[in-house]
Amino acid sequence: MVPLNWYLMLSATVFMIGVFGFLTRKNIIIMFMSVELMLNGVNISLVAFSHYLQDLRGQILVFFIITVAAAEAAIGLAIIIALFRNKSTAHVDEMNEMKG
Amino acid sequence: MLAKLFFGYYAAVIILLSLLVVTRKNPVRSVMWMLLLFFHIASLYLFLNAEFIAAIQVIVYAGAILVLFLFVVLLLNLREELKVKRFIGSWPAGLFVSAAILAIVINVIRSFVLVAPPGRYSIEYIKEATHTKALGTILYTEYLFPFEIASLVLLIAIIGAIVLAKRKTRSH
Amino acid sequence: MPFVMPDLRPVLPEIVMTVLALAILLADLVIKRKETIAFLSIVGVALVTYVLPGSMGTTFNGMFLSDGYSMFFKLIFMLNVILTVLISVKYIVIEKVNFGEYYALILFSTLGMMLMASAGDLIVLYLGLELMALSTYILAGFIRYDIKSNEAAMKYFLLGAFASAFLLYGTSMIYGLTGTTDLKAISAYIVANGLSGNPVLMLSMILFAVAFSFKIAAVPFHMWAPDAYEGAPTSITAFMSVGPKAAGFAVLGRVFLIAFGSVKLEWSAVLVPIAILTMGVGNIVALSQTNIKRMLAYSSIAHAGYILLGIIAGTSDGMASVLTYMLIYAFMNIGAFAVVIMLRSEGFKGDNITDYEGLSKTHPLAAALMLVFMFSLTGIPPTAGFMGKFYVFMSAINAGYTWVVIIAVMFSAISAYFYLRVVMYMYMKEPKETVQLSTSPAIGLALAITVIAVLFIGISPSTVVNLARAAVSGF
Amino acid sequence: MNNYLLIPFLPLAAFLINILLGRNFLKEKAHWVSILAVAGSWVVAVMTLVDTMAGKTINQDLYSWIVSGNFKVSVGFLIDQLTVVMLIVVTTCSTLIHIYSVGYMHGDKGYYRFFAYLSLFTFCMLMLVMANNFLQLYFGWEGVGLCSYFLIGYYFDKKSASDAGKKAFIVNRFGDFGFGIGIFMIFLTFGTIYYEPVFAQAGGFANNTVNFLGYDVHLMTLIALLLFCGSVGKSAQMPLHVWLPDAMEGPTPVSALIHAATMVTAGVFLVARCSPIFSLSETALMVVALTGAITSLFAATIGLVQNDIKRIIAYSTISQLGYMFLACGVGAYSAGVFHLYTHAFFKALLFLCAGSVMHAMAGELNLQKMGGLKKYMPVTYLTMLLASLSIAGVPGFAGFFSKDEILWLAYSGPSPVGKLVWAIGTVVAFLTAFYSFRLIFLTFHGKFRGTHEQEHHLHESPKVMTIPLILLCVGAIASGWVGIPHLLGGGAHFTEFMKPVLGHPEGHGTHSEEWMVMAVSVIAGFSGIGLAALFYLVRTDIPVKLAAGLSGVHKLLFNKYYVDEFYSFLIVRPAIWTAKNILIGITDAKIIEAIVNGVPKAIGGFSQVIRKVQTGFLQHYATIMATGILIIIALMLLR
Repeated sequence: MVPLNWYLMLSATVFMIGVFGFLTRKNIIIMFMSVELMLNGVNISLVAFSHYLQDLRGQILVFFIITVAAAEAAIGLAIIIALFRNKSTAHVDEMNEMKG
Repeated sequence: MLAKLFFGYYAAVIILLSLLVVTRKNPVRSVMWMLLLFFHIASLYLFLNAEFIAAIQVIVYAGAILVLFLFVVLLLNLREELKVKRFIGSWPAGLFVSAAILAIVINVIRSFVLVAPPGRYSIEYIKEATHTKALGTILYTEYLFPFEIASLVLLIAIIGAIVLAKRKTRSH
Repeated sequence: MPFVMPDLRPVLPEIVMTVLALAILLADLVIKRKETIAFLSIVGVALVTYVLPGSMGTTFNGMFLSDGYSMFFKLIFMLNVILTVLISVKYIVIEKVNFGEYYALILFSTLGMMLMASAGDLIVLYLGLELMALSTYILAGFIRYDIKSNEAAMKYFLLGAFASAFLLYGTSMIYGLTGTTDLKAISAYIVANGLSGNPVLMLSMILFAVAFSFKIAAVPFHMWAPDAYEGAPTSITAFMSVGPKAAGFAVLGRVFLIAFGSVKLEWSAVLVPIAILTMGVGNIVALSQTNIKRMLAYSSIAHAGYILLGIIAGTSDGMASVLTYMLIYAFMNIGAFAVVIMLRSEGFKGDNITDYEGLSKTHPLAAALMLVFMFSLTGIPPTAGFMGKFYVFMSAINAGYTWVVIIAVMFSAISAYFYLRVVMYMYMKEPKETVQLSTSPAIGLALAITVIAVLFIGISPSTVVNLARAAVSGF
Repeated sequence: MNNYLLIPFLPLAAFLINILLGRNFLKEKAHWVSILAVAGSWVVAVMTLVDTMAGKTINQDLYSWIVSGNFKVSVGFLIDQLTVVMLIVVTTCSTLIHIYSVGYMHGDKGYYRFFAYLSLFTFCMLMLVMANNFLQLYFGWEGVGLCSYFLIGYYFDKKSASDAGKKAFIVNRFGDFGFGIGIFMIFLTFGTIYYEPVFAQAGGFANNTVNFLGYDVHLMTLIALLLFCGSVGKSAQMPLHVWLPDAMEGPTPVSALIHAATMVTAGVFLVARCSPIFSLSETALMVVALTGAITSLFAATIGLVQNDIKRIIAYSTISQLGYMFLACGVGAYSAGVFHLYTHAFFKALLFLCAGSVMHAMAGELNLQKMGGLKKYMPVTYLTMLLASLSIAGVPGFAGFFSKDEILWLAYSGPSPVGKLVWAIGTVVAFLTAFYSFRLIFLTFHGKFRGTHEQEHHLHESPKVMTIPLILLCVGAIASGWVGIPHLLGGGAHFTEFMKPVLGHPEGHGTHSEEWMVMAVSVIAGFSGIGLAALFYLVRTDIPVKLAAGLSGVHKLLFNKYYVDEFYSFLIVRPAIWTAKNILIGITDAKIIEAIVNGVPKAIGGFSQVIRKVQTGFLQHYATIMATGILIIIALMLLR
């Protein structure tokens, strides 16, 4: 039996790789993918907890997270398209109309 | 032991693929690596007796969300994309912060011990009732309410995508 | 497991709200005059408010709690919707985004807030939060031909998604630790098993604090706020600065006082520095702003800092003061934004502070209203803003946080400079160019409601305070 | 009880109506609203007086504003003998001055605004005297100050007027600062800010001390002196008296109402109201008595040589206020309040007469350019003469009775400085008579010394102005008759009436001593009048020679002991220098602008630095968020 902690550490690692991607990448789409990575990290830990706790609540939450992630993707990408139309770039460092 | 070996393989590949996703210059490649990553994660879910979750991981994540990503990525000018730097100037700060948080979090969860008593959905129970049925039953009874909210979230997504991305303006 | 029909009475307001929002979506297809839709949504919201008092109770296995606490917050949300719709009617025509979806999204977002306020379970909380947030992201980017609006939506969206990932991580940790997502069960479990020093619990608590701090725009998780507030349509800025913030406080209060009630010492150690930083950064950076929407964004950050003191106090008096403050803040802030919106006219942005020069000469009534709202935001008696601060500070002092209150008062003194600068521009400078006001009966009504409320609560706070105290009594 | 509510709220309603509708609708008819309101207040006040004389006093909270734990702020009324006297004084003077203003302010462009402010002032003053707690008192106190500021600067396009308004405002801040701390000390000591429990408990703290900067200070002395700070500012006592003469820049009815009859007496009212606290501290009382005595002497000497008709009366006001404090300081609170009450009538009358003269002289204020006006304006002359007789303490007039009571109680009372202040008071009585009649003689007698044009213009004021004069004149003569001492066969009703609130001070002296004191003050008064007559009617060359012979003294007096210059040297100029050289941006003349612009510049630099963090760059935002998380996690989990 694989210890629960292994799963948790894997989950934390995936999550933090997502954080790293979010903090460092220029391309908005990749940033967004990093967020998905973070969510996947959370999902891993939730499914693992769910399994070890013998409780389905965690998996229910994962189900909802995936649903929300789909909705988020639709909206996020729509925002990116709207932005792309006005300013043909997907680089965040070129988007600082507002600051200070 | 075998389980640990399998876990070791999946963990290594998942981490590797995650790193590839966030470090590739070409977004199309990132998406592709991500696809592979999702399949691996789905397999990991199978290990954890979560067949249904594994299925929707593949269907929704890989089948729907990533395709959506791919569409948007293809809108970009890839040639241009390959010329610019992939990271922002202050990427070491990002690396440091995420690594530091990771170190602390791992330090915390390394000693995590499960204290909560086990629930009634034991592996045997799920095996007997099948995972999808067990999950579906509580989803439509106990978790009916969040399920309804989730439907609204999806509705919002449709409205949002239309409002933000449709081309013609229809002002009065 | 046999299916038992859950008691739907407590969720009646939410059901009515959902039906209303869907009806608005459909009505949008047949009704060409969008003012009618605005009117319909106000009537609908009035209906929701009407069914609100009868909805006391708990349902869906404790996932949904309709108590005095949630009801008071829902009252604030209803008020927020009504006032936002009133100030939007003319404005979205000027911005050329006069679509029916606008109102539907406002209603959906409010539905999300209502679910948050009533959430007794972390899953419901998360879904409500996402429902609210996703609708708000769309609304922030609603002027899709405007680059600033796009940018606001993008920043708000990405950072919001980032923050909610942390919320989920916290949720997963607390779930793994306690095996449940029910707030009361979590609390009971922590107490029963003596987990209060557990590092995983701490980690989870910190991640919740971070995610909620993001929603209420507390420093250092506030960075999205100034940009999102500046770029979003002004009416939505007004909406965002009250609704999601109030909802954030609702869940902050509920989660921290119920689920994490036993580790109050630890979370107050996290929240006190956040509160101080929030007040400091909000008030100090607001000083050097030239755009009034941005200034109000920083002001909104600062106010979140004051309100946090009520949560930190952790007493029922503190919670009552949070409710009071939030209600007062809804009135005074939307009132101020209503004046800001009036200055926007065809071909004139009107969001620069210098646009207010000499307003008292050209539009004395608008200037006088702005004066009242600025005084109230500063916290000068006898306006409502003073009362809000008074009760929050008092509850913090009673809970032993006198030194934090001293700092808060100091920062609040600094805030006078940027609020009164607007007043000074209006009353002591000569008008440079004639500013056209885009008035309408709707915005007039919104201004009348807000100014009367600000003055009334300032002179007679006991009604509101007693209501808030009654609301938290069963908390 | 509900009737009493009308007293302050009628003027408030009038203020609101005028400020909202005055500009566009009421215009020239704005006065009706205010006059009817204040007259209504007067009627209710008289009814209240009748009730109170029947022994009915009220102490009741009307409306709780803030209740938080044991801290409570409310609007409540305490109506007792002291309040009622103040109510009568305020509403009577206010009503008559409102009516007078109709004529005086006729045709002014801010007509409605003037009446709105007058009503607001009346409201605040009434709230002040009717309060049953210190915070409401403070509210009224600041309210009247604010109205005074508005009304002094009423002619705001005139620089001297707006400067005077500002000066009054700033000088009063010094006093109010102490007053505010005093109220805070009361809250700390007694745990409440309500008069009744505070005064009831005060005796229990009579021997308490607090450690202040390493010294043990008698607690009640400290509180009393802090409260007295407020009085000193508001009632223009030394050394904060400098604002009152300048306040004469305001319209004359304002001077009469605010700066003579009502607002400036709030300080005396405060001391009388807090008599249970003051009585516990001999030191505080001595300070009050000496401040009063010195101020009255000091102001009277300045009054001797001034030429500005309104300023003379202003100094006379300061001097008479000093008299009232002198009375309070020797424990004769009721005598002080009695003088407050009689003074209100004759001083308001003097100001209104001066206003009438100015009206005839087209705004001329200089005595040296007047003369012989009595044949042109007989009503004004007669009423002003009677008022002057009253202030000079001629027997039978109101001023005689109140002044005599003060002097007798000072002489015979238990105060250690009683004899001294009595002597000063007597000298002041002489000086008062002298300068009052100097003013009468120079204005109304002799030959006209102004320009031909002015002479042509001379006329009696319209009825709407003279009738208030006549009514006030009745007060100036008869108001003292309620307090005729036993010695003269009277009943001393006033003191009896005030006994429940202010106690009954007993002079310890024989009848012959009492006769002596009275005779001395009468002689002082008459010799003052006589000397003035000699100087300014018979031998008009004497004052000129005297001024030349004693040029040093004359110059000193004429320049008001150089107090303004002293302050200018000591405070104002260093302050301005600091502002100019150190705090760039506060040099701007407008206070608010200076505050609004100046301080942000100090914090502004800091603000600009923090602002840079908000780069507009998404990843920076995220990195800051993540860093925040890291710091919190590290601090909480790495222990």
